[in-house]
Amino acid sequence: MSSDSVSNLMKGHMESLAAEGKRADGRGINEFREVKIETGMINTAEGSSMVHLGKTKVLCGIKLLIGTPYGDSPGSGTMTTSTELAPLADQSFDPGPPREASIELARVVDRGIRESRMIDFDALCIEHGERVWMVYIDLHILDNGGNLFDCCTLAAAAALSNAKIPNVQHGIADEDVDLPVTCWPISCTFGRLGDTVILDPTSDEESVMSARLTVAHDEDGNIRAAQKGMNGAFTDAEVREAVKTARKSDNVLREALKGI
Amino acid sequence: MSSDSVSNLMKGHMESLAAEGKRADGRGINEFREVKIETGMINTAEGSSMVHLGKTKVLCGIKLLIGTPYGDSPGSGTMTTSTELAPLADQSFDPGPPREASIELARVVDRGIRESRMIDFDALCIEHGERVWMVYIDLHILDNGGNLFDCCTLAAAAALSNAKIPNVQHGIADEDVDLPVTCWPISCTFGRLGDTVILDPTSDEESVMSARLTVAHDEDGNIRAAQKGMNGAFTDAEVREAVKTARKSDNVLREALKGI
Amino acid sequence: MSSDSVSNLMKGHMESLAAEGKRADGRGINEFREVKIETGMINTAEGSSMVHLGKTKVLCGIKLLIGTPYGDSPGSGTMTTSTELAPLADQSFDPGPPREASIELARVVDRGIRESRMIDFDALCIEHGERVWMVYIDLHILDNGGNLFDCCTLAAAAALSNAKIPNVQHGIADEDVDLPVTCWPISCTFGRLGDTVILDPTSDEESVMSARLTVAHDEDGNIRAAQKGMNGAFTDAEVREAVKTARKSDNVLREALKGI
Amino acid sequence: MAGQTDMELIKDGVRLDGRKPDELREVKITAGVLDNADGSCYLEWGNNKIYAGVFGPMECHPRHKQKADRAIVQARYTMAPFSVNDRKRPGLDRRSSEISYIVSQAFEKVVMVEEFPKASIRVDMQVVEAHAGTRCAAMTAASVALADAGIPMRDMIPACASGKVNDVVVLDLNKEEDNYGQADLPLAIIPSTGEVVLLQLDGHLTPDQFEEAMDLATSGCMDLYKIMRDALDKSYGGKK
Amino acid sequence: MAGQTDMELIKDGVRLDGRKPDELREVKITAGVLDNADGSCYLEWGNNKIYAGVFGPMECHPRHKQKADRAIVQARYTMAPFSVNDRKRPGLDRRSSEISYIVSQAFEKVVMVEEFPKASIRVDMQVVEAHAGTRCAAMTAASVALADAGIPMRDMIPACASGKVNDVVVLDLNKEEDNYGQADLPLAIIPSTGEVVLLQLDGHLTPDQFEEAMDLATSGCMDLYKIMRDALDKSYGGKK
Amino acid sequence: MAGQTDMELIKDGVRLDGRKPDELREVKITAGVLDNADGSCYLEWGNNKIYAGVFGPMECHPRHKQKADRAIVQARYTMAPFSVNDRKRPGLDRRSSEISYIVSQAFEKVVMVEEFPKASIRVDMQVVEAHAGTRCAAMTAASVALADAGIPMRDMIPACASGKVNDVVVLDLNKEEDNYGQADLPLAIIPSTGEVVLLQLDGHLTPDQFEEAMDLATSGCMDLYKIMRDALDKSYGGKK
Repeated sequence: MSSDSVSNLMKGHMESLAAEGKRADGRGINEFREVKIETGMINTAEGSSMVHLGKTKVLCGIKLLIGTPYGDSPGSGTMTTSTELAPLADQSFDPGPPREASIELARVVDRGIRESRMIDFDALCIEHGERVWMVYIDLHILDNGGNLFDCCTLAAAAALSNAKIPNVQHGIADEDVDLPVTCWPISCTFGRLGDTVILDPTSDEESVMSARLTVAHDEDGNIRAAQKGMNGAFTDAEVREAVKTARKSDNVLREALKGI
Repeated sequence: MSSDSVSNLMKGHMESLAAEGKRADGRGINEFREVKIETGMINTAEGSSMVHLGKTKVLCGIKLLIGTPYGDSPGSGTMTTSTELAPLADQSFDPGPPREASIELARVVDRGIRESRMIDFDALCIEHGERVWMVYIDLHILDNGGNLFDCCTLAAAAALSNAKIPNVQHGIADEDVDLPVTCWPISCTFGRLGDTVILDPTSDEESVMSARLTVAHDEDGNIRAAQKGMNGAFTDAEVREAVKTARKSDNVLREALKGI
Repeated sequence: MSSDSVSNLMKGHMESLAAEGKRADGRGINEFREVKIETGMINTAEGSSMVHLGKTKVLCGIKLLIGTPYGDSPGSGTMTTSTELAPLADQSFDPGPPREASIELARVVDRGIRESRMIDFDALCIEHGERVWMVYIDLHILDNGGNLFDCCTLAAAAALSNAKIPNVQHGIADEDVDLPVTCWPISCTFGRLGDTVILDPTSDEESVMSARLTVAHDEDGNIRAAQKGMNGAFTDAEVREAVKTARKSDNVLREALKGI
Repeated sequence: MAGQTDMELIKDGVRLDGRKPDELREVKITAGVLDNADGSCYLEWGNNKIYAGVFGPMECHPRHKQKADRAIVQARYTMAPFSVNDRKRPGLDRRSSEISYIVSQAFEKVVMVEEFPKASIRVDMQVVEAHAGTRCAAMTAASVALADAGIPMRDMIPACASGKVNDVVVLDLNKEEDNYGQADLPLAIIPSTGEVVLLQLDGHLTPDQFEEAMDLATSGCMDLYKIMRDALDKSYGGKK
Repeated sequence: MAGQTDMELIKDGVRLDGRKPDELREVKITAGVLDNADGSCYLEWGNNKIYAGVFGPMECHPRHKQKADRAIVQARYTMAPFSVNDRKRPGLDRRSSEISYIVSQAFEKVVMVEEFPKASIRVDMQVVEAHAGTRCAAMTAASVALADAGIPMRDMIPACASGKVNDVVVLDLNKEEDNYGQADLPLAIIPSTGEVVLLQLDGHLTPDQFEEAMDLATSGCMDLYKIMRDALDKSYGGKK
Repeated sequence: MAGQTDMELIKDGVRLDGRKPDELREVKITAGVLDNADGSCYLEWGNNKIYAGVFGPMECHPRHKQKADRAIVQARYTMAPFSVNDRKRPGLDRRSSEISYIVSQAFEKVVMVEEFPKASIRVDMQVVEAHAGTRCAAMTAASVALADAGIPMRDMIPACASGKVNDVVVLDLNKEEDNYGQADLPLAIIPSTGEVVLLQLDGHLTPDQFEEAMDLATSGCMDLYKIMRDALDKSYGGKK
């Protein structure tokens, strides 16, 4: 039987399950997999975290370097996000230049942090127009079990919450202080399986779903970011419903983040 | 019938026509297609032009930025020319890194402007050794109907003639002034069809011609640049004759340029 | 007969010869090919050499430029080594980005010079933290007859010994002086042909040998660098024996270097 | 999306450029402006200026991207170096790559890709002047170019953003609103079914504001859809 | 390998980190830590932290690298940007390329490549925290991951460096010793035959010191080999 | 081509390096200097120093460049980093790419490409010391290397520039003349037919000066042609 036929069989099976509100791993359609967050394991990083979301594992390291600000924002620090889809994480990952899917992932995670103004960039100014802290968020995906969007966003939040500004090492101040964080955007990603919308898809579910919707809220229930992906569609009603579901469902991730 | 055979038939037909002094579009062998020049359509550019040469359409934008001069010419502005063969301009254009033909085009247009000293680079110095104007000439090819060399050179000349130095915006002086232009090099490109040399080849003619010769003169009839291309040859007499023809034939382009 | 079979025949023949202590070109197993060193042929370089090792020919040029030191060594000059496997040197050399084998070659030559501290980098400081001499060692391989490692190392040593610091041209001092060299590391490369270890393999021998070992000593008989390559192995005893052999065999190269 | 500005972007229900909150900038669309492309479009949307061109269905390169049972859409969004105040370096940056990718996927939903196995449909969008909202403008131009090329489609895709400035939900952000506003929500829909094929959001919206922004962007898409059809009618009329 | 330092790196036979000259840093190895990889390993060696993952045997890409009569090993060594004090730019630099290349070749000696014509065995080594000796640590982790993946091998390859500090030959340089020491000699051997599959050397060693350094590195490899086998036993035990 | 200099480059009909206006710099050509290449040449032209090597006809890579009915010529012109006073970055820059491209095309006119369908003839030109006029010198060296390789050709292609300094038309510009002169016209011809296969021009020439420059460059090419044939005769002689 060709791999296409296998894939079609799996697709049919998963869609039927979803239509009955069930999933292959026993979860409900709006339920997250088990989440586990550890922090501070990388001594060479200013902040670090390892997040397990089901079988997905992402290691995040934060580096804080001193640099010059951009000309159009002389009083603000800068931020760079990159995602490394390590070849050991997935058989299909090619080593080499980032592909479009990887660029989309990095940009969605980056925007979720940047545009929500999670980091107080103005507090990262050392000397106006001259020296600012540059925040590098490097996401190292070690095991791709699906839903990299939410796992990466969570890992970045956890590592940022763990990060210290290395004032002492650079002779800026007498003590290292926490990186200034203003809000906690948490993303929830949905997939469309047939006519059902499910939360937190596994990699098996991702391989047969037709559309993806990622929605991030802050701790006050305001929406901070969204991204629809893949070549299927959602109805207007599905989009609005997913946003409401996200507002309720992100609690489990939010609690895990508070627990660290 | 294979596309090679079609191409051979077309080649034979066009060569026969040319031998009789005729062309597929009814022009004489030393006649330019209709030329149309518009300027100033791009508000984000310091200068801009759109040139139609038959079906060929090229949009040129000039940007003027402040930078540091090269060490070996501390009192001169700089210039960079790039050509973008937009994928929408030609089915055969691959998106991706510039190919050799595109590099040749950009370099011939660049040299035609640079080596003729069309722009008075010394007048682009703001502060000796410290700050100069950097001129960026970006040629956007929107429709490739043949003879990109002449259309691009003309578009660059038109956009340069339309460009203003943005003194006010950068606090350099109280008013914006015209970019200083010293001469008007205009190029004429010839193709060899069988044993006949024709002016301003269309893309159909380019696909069957064996050699290309581009010659640029200034308004005083002095030759400023030349480039022979493709894997055919010209006789010595053909080269000298083409240069003379160019001197006469560039008037139609020169008039169009003056008319803007 | 397939090229694999030819190659297998050649392999068998060469291994049998080697087992008897003989080689296709009549040399003994621990004998270098004829070496010839010329220097100073490139006037645009601060130092230059051409080394012939059998049929292998390498041209090396040294450029000395003024630049800023690295932040972690403000009082030291810098060094960059690059190898160019010119397409004319070998039918199998692809033009294009450096392949892994070429990177290994450049890095082994570079380390042999850098880590042995052959060049006195501290003497290349012009102004502490501000200006230092940057040494560029460019190795141009013109003919690949095998054993590029030793030929490149020797060419670099010869060109460095020939190099003058261009003080006068840059207004640093009243006269140009020799580049300060502290020791003379010379490398000897061995190949494993069947169960025999041979010195200075030709390109034919390289194509059938299973492992490579490069060992560099200084003039006092101290080992300065080593690199094992290829997907075969050496016994511990072979490694130790090769190191001893290298110490004796590098004399012929050392004499050639002194003779320039 | 600075989100924290004192700048007054809307006053007494009137925006800096004179528009009401639910008003689009002026949109002018001309189909069939290029000779070589199988279909093309020139679009002005406020001061945005965009060319779109379509080739195909044609053989898909590189081969390993071919799909055995359908065509793929290879959309490419680029900005000319002179399209912004600071010169943009030529070539595909990460932002352009992401837009190209999500636009390609949105079009695969409406183009009848199953009719052309192994083929590619190439859609090129060239932004030659940019003043906020170029991804929506480029998608809109691309839809018209696809229709002009006669590529079989279920529908065209109008694309339009809503957003928030000074706590007011507004349609179609201009450049100042994009720079100093509080949220931006680009949306592309299939008018005949109401399905959402592209949705992005940055900034800050309360639950109610999100509902309002969705309503507004959807209604903007429907207005735009009429302008797109008029442009095609005019083009077909002109060709007769 | 500054080679000319006044820094006292060893005093009365005790090194800065309290080790004796012939002592390894602590090595902790866990096999089977990743789900997707066919085999995997997490290794801590002093403060070095490394993940290794193996896929294969699988079809070899790109095709022109295929060998008609055997598999190839495609090893890839990379350092995470946050693995060092100054942030490292992501991607394969020249140092990583060289290490990847020589490690690939070393494994082709022990993996039964002749059993899998045209195939590729992919070995990925991710250094997530680096404190000297990462190439040996990465190779060691890769051996365990290959065994965990059930790839047929003649043997595993322990890899360990010896070196010289303050004129004393020592085993397994730490970061200070690597920065200010006089020589570094990474070695990888096949324990069952004693064959050398990887050997590099930078610095300055007298003939006698070279012999001593070879002895020390070899003995370090044998100590390491035991830790590797214990980790695999524990992993197999755990799986039962 | 500064074109506006007060520098006296020619005085009483004598140039800075002592040459008359119509005089070539000294040219020394040696064929067959490399072992691996099928044909090779070392050329000194004034202080210019160039190696050329030829391989082929051989299978054409990459495949999509193959021509069904003829061979292609893949010429590659590069300058060594140490060939100029300021170090040149290694690799193909835009200038080298253009020269490689037009030189490839020029040789396709004279090599009997129709005899070798689908094949490639690789021509590599390495400039190891540069003092103006290197593209002509490299082409000349390549012609000799092609002949040395026994590649069937209609003729060799001598290449030589004329130019203008202090309003005087001169042959074969040296470095100062190239930097401070008024025009440069590199020309390559087929001696047996007089056809022009390469022509470039930068600078400023009146109509009469252009005619004179063409005459002078052509005559320079013919002088050079004799030197090329002598070098080959000597090489064949030496091989006997």
